[in-house]
Amino acid sequence: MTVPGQRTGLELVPTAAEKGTKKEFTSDQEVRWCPGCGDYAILAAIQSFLPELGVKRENIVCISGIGCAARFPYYLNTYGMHSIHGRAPAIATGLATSRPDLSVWVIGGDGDFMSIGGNHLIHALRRNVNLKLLLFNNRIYGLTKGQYSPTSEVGKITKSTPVGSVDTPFNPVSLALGAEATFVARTIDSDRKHLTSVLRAAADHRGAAFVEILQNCDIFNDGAFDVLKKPETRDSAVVRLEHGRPIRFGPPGADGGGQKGVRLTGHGGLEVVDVETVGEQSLLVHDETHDEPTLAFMLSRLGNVDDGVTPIGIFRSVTGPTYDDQVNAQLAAAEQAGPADLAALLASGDTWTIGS
Amino acid sequence: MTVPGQRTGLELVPTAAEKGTKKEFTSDQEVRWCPGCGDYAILAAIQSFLPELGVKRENIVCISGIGCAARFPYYLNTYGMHSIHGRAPAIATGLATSRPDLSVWVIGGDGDFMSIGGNHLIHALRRNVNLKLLLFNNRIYGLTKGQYSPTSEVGKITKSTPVGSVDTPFNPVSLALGAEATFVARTIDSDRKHLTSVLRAAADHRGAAFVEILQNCDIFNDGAFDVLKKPETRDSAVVRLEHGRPIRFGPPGADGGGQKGVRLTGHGGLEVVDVETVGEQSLLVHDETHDEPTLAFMLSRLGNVDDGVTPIGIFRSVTGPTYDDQVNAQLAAAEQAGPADLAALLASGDTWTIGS
Amino acid sequence: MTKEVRQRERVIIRFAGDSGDGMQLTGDRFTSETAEFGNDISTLPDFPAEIRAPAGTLPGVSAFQLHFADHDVMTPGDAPDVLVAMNPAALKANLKALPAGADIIVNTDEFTSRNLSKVGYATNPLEDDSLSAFQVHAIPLTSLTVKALEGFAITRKDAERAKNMFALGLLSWLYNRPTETTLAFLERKFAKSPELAKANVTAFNTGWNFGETTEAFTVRYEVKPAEMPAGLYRNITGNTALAYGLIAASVRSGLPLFLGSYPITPASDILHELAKHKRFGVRTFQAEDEIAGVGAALGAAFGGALGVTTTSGPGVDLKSETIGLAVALELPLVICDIQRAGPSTGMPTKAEQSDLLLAMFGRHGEAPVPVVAPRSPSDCFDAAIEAARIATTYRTPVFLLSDAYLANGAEPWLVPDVTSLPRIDVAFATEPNHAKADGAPEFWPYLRDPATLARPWAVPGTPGLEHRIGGIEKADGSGNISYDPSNHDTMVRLRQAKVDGIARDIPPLEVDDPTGDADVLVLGWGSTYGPIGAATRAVREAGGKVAHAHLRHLNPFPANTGEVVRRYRRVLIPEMNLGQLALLIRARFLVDAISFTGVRGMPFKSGELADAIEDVIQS
Amino acid sequence: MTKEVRQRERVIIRFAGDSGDGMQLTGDRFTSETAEFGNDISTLPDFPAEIRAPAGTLPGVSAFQLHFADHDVMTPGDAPDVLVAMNPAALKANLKALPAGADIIVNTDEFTSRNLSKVGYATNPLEDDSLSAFQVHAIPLTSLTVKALEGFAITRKDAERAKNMFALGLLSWLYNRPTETTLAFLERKFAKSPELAKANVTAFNTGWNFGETTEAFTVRYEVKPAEMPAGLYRNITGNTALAYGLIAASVRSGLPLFLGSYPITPASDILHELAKHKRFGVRTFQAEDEIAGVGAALGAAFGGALGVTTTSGPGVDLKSETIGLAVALELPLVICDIQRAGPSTGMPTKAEQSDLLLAMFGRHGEAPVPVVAPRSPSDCFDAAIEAARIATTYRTPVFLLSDAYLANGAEPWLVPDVTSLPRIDVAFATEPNHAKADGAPEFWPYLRDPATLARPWAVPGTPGLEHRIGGIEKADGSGNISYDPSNHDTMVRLRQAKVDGIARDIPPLEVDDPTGDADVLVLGWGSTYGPIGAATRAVREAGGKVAHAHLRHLNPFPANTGEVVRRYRRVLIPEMNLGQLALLIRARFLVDAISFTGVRGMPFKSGELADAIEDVIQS
Ligand SMILES: Cc1ncc(C[n+]2csc(CCOP(=O)(O)OP(=O)(O)O)c2C)c(N)n1
Ligand SMILES: Cc1ncc(C[n+]2csc(CCOP(=O)(O)OP(=O)(O)O)c2C)c(N)n1
Ligand code: SF4
Ligand code: SF4
Ligand SMILES: [Mg+2]
Ligand SMILES: [Mg+2]
Repeated sequence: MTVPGQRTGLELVPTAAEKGTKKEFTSDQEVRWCPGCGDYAILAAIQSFLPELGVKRENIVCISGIGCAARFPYYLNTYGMHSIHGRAPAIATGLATSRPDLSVWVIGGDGDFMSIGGNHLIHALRRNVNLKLLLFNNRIYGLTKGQYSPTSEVGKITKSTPVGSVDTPFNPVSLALGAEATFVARTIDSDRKHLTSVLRAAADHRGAAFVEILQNCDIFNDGAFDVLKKPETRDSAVVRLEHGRPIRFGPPGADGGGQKGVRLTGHGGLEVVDVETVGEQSLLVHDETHDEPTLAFMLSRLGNVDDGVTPIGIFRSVTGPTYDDQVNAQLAAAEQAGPADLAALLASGDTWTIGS
Repeated sequence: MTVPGQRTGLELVPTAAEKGTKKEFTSDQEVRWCPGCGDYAILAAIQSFLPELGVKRENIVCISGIGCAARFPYYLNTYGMHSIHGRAPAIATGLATSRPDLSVWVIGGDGDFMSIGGNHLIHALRRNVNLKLLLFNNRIYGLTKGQYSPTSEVGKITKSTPVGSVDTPFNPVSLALGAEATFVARTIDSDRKHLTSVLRAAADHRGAAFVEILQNCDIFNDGAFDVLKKPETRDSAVVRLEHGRPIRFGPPGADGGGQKGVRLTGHGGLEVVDVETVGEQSLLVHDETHDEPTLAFMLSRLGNVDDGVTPIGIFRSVTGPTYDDQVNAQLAAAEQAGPADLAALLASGDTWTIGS
Repeated sequence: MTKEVRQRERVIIRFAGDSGDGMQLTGDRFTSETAEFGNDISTLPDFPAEIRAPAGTLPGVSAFQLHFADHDVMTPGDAPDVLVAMNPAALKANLKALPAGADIIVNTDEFTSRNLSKVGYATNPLEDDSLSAFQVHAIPLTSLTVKALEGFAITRKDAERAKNMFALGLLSWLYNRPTETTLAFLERKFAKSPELAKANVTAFNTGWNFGETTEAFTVRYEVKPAEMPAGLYRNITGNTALAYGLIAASVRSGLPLFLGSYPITPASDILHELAKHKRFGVRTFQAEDEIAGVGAALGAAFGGALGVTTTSGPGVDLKSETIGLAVALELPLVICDIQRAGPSTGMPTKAEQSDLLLAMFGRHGEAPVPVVAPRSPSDCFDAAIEAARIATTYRTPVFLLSDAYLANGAEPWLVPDVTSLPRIDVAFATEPNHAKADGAPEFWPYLRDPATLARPWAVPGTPGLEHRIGGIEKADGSGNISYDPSNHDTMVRLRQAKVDGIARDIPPLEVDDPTGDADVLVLGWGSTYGPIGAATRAVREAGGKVAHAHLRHLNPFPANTGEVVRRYRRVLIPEMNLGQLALLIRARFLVDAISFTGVRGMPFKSGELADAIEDVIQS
Repeated sequence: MTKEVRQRERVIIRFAGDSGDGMQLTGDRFTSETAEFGNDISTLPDFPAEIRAPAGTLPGVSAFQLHFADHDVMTPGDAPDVLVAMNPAALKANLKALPAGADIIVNTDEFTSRNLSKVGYATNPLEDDSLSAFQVHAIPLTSLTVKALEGFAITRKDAERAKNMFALGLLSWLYNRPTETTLAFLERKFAKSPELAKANVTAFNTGWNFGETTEAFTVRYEVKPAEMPAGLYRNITGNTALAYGLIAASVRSGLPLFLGSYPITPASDILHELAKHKRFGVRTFQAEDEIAGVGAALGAAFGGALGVTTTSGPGVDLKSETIGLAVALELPLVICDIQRAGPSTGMPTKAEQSDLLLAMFGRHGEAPVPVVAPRSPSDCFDAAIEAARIATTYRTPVFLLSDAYLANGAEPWLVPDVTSLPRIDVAFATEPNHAKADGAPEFWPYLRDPATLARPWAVPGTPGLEHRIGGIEKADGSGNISYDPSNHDTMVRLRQAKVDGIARDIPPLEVDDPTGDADVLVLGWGSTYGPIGAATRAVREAGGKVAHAHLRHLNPFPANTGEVVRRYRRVLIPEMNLGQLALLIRARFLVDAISFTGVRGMPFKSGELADAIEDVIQS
């Protein structure tokens, strides 16, 4: 949601004479993901979506950590850095803060962002740095050949957990909301249209935009999101959040909308109800612009892949001051206040002269 | 909240023949905090509270990072480790997982836990390791002589932010809830009774118990919590959460309870209301045992010191499997399954014999 | 037809194909047949860096090299005598490694124009004369296999997959290998689907018979069994041996093993292996990052466990601060660094020895840490036990420096008798060790054992020994915080003296100098042992004289090291780095040691080392 | 009464009191009076480790030492001639530092039995004969001040606080200092409350007059002005000079300064200082930890900023992995390590030189980084500019190794003419630098400048130069990912050659050897410059011959270093560590350099160094 008069995410990024093409945004590097990896779909979507932003290609930077997902920058014909595991959000913070004329995209896997890089992620969100942070969540460590990750379901059998993992996973959306994130969304690798719309909103958002992309790892966690993709299950599993619209899902009912709906309970929770029985008017109307993240947080707890019901879309999108804008405003103010005179600085404080 | 039949936090810790004394729990080290530091009050409270637990003193371990708060272990006559900045939760995880017979307390400041140690904290909470994590939140870096911290209010003027800080602080309670914490509470250094009751509940809780203690730094952030302490303001500022009781605060009304109350709004939020007008029955009744953290999260957003209204008490206390218990259960199961025969292990796989 | 049989002392075979072609398995199988037969062996897999690079591409090539002989083998071999290439990519990727005259067995079915162009072959190398220097055996492996499996109730895909068994059968015939282990293995592997088992066995036999009957092969080779000490053998990789060594150390010390680790290539397999052995009381903690991994291990050590962390270079960087804490706390901790090619992400699957100085100096302040290095895959077992022994005896973190080559390389291992393993005696403190002024007993956590300078290890749960330790400088003895200048000076020197003193407790550096009158010493450490050994052997066979000494302990050095290096006219130090051991030896002993360095992510070829040695001998 | 006036060449005064007694301020004031007067000066504060240890305790003592003379001063001095002790703790904490015959000025008002027992004085040292070796001036400073301020409209507390001004007045009289600066300062400081200003001025004057009139002082001292180059001077600490140097480098290079940092003693003040200078376009980012601090600086560098990170030992440990990335990315980055006593938390407020080998080798893989070190507080300014020059010219991370002693120590600084500062020319890439096979222009991010071997710096926003960089090994030139073995070998050696090549671009090592025929060389680096300089001076005054060379560049060494160290019969290397530079010199040049080490958290005393030098000369 961009508020009139409010700066948008790309406001200070120079616009291109004419929109580029997908081809122009595709680098000459051979793509090295496993055949069938969900990353291909995301790459294709982003390569065609970026030109639409209409900003100069040379002012787009893509920064990643390490992992399969993190190979992403090599395949985009923009400026890019494939850095080290977990540190991309920190590196990007320095770049974005010192270069307001850039559109900075940060990409990482669930190990990169949620495990080793968790602290940098939550601090980037808290500061509301103008970054687009895309989490490719395949719920597994791909590049290191299949250990469980902080988003893997309990009981996961992997090389490092031969009798099953025992720790509760993070819900990335809940964690981001708990970390004061101003823009939080979830989408799916295979849903090109939804993915693109969410990314467009993220690009428009001024500040840190966190997008969890559910991504299939063909080799080590294949089918992790099938329930959201299979025709027979997806309707009752995927809850599409749309701003201003009552939250409905499930197979279409008489009125064409989903048969199931989401409603507030009397004790601070949500419940799934049958729309025909309760009537659409009693359903919760999604509002991504709430100043407080409480409603968004509730929605993040509605369910996840493991129990089927999985909300996707924009949970929260509120405008607030960004770290980089304010830092640069402080600089501008100081520069206003008076000229930067190096000689004067060096000679400041108590001085004395030794005559010759 | 401990559920009957459920293990309590201290279940596997050997009990002492007779309760110790505060004196026995006080080490011979000279306390080195500034005169008037809030840490003294916390220390005194804990030194007298620990003996009440009735477990053997030698089975209590206190682990801290670095900071003024982190000096804590030196002053307790238990086992202790003053480790390095931010890492105490990780170190404690290793100790607690391998030694279920210990009661492990982890202590750190807002820099230690929320800045450099943020990732270890949220992962310890997510895993639900049987640790008691006490955050001494003075909203400043004390030991390094007064820089702002991730819990400092926006606009804070410090040595490192001469024209004011620009980043949104964390709300430690919200962050912990977003990180799947099973026990989350807040209390105040100066309220000995409340502090002690919260710590007792934390000790009883099996799993990770996160307690934010609002602590005054006399030297670099004096008075940060005065609004919660000054007789003229505290009644309308402090919201005491008590399980099963309607949430009321403010100066006592006709019925002796606080004049103000907290109520659910129709759109997933909370509002402060006048109890006489709306009637107590319409108030939100606090329930720390909700399986979902949604209600606790809402309460964490009710307000904070900066806008006066500050909920204290136990936001959430639910029982769930702990990391350490499950790891040890897997070991026990494996040991059941058969003897550990080193010779057999070494000779496993394809072997062949070279005759002599 | 009966074929000529030629004798060979040694043979090097490289199986190469697409990641999907099962070359690693084929290599493993041939290895156990060969082990069964009684040859000595050394093997090395060569995985692609990508998980699954697109099929048929160069990055997708997966290879496995095996060296077997009628005498003891020291390396997987320099150049293959035989290359099995399952597709054009495998041929192209490995051709430059082949010496003239080598045999090449190619699967012609894969040499389609599409596959050829994928790897940039303008023309088919099997048809132009680009392979004229080699003995090419062009065989339609896939179609022959599929044909042989007609009538089996299996999918076409499964039939094609069996082509690696056909190739294995052919090679087994060529070198006259015993086939029982493979047939047994196939029954085990496909126990769930007998049809597949039958099919693969058939493919294997067809391959064998193909060799027997085809004109393509006129000779068979025989490699006599090697003389090896009697006993029970198994093949073992460095990472497995290292994991077993840690378990053995836990058993022998009675300390429960706690591994705090974060996955990283090429160390992850140690975590995977240890995670399987819960019945030994092994706890494996997959941490959120390397800092938490080593932190948790240190916390467990405080509680009386054998604390271990496993990682590779990037992880060591991150663990530095915690290792420094361990130095100050003087608690046992084993840090296993499976070195890979750096700097930064570098080449994660490739080997290097470039973390030695990091292990020595990679912490702020004066923070000495003992360093131990294995010399071969199976030696990782003994090195791990030694690292644990030093750590627990001296209450100190210890570095164990393996590398990607040792980690994935394998060799036959004479399974040791458990009772013969070193026993590690760790006595926890149970009593106060000091008296207050008023005579009351108290516990001083930094009152040292005069012999080892180790401090007492009092674990939580021990009544009366409650104490606090931390990273701030401590008063000698009492362990209380102390900012006293001379106490700090004392403590810094005590910590150094403790580590230096370990030299009294380790065997002297042995020199291998058969003639006893060599005047050139080759000094090595770690995984260069095999290549150096093979090189010195070659030099000696050519009549040259050269001595070889190999350091297991890099810090401290064995007590006689200075005496050894000064004894020779020239000291040559080959390293897979830019001369890190050389720097230490030169600084310590002022000997003008010559560095021979190669930083190519792979072991030295014994040939290049032999040349280097010859040069020094001539110099 | 008129008093005898004695001439002195040099005087060392130490002001000591409770943290609350304002000793730092008193010292600062006396320093500027003395600077104003024209003496040369060196000062060193000694803060307590605790923020505010309980009043009157030993840990609560705060001191400030000042050395001034009629000639150039090299250190804050070994032993004070005068100790001002505001309470028993201050007396007890500093007594052992005093030579026999020293003057002690004590505030008798604080010598209550309670205060005495607090620090374990059984009897009052002013009454027993334990101070008989000194000239004790027992003065009731507090009561005299309070009495003098009767009638002022200020609180009793404020009156008592003014006792430090009384003491300052007394000392100013004793050494005949000009008082204008202090009086002006007091007016400024208390501008808001004139009454307090008057009171403090009165206290100061009363102290002065007290000296004039009391019997307690029979002599005054005079220290003539020193010969110093003409010009404008100011007093400056190492941390301030370092911050100014970074700003100057930013101005001279035209690159905006970006500091990514996390607070840590003793480096925090650089962050605090830089945060003040936003008008210079300086961005200071207080990160969540050290890794984020250096990461953000590297990110900013990718964007074309002068990326800097400031920290101390524990922070360097954590930054290691990111510094290794910077080595692979070949981007400019300045890492300022304000060394403190380690290992681990160690003694955070104390100085040490024990991070040299960490800076050299503290990263996995072969990851060479240039290292630069300042020799005095004001030299931090020039060293910072030099570090930035190397970083930007060679596109490499650079270590700047200061320490706690330089950071907080201060000395007069001849303010440089801005136009005389080195100018740093950084040319960003703007055009493609290579042609594709088809002749189309393209940009190769790793095509090096043949002279410097630096790669082009193309910042985002530059059309046509879009490129990707990363930590995986890159193909020489194109910068594409490459796992080619020999390319890796080439790149490893290229990165090393680039750093080694800097030796061509730095001044030769200068030797200070007045007589030109010394046969002993003292080689130092960093903050030992002052003590070594003072020691060699003492040795020479005693008729000994000794040469002194001091390294600003530790990696690479100046081209003539080997020639220099080989020129002398003996080379002595004093270091505040266990011999880290010595190890590098011995390894590189095979010279049997002798280490003289002290690890006490404080600078060497020139006396102990002089003795050590004498021993070597005799040897
Ligand atoms: C400091 C460090 N630790 C560990 C590794 C090894 N490593 C590389 S990627 C990765 C995790 C990969 O999982 P994820 O981030 O989810 O990305 P994916 O491969 O699944 O896309 C790990 C542990 C590393 N490269 N650097
Ligand atoms: C790795 C590392 N970085 C930085 C420091 C310096 N340091 C010590 S404590 C601290 C923060 C203190 O603040 P907090 O954690 O809130 O504790 P407090 O002193 O306020 O109780 C910092 C930055 C350190 N000791 N180690
Ligand atoms: S391992 Fe999984 S995530 Fe990685 S490239 Fe292959 S399919 Fe994709
Ligand atoms: S600085 Fe603040 S937090 Fe630290 S001891 Fe002093 S008052 Fe307490
Ligand atoms: Mg993943
Ligand atoms: Mg704090």
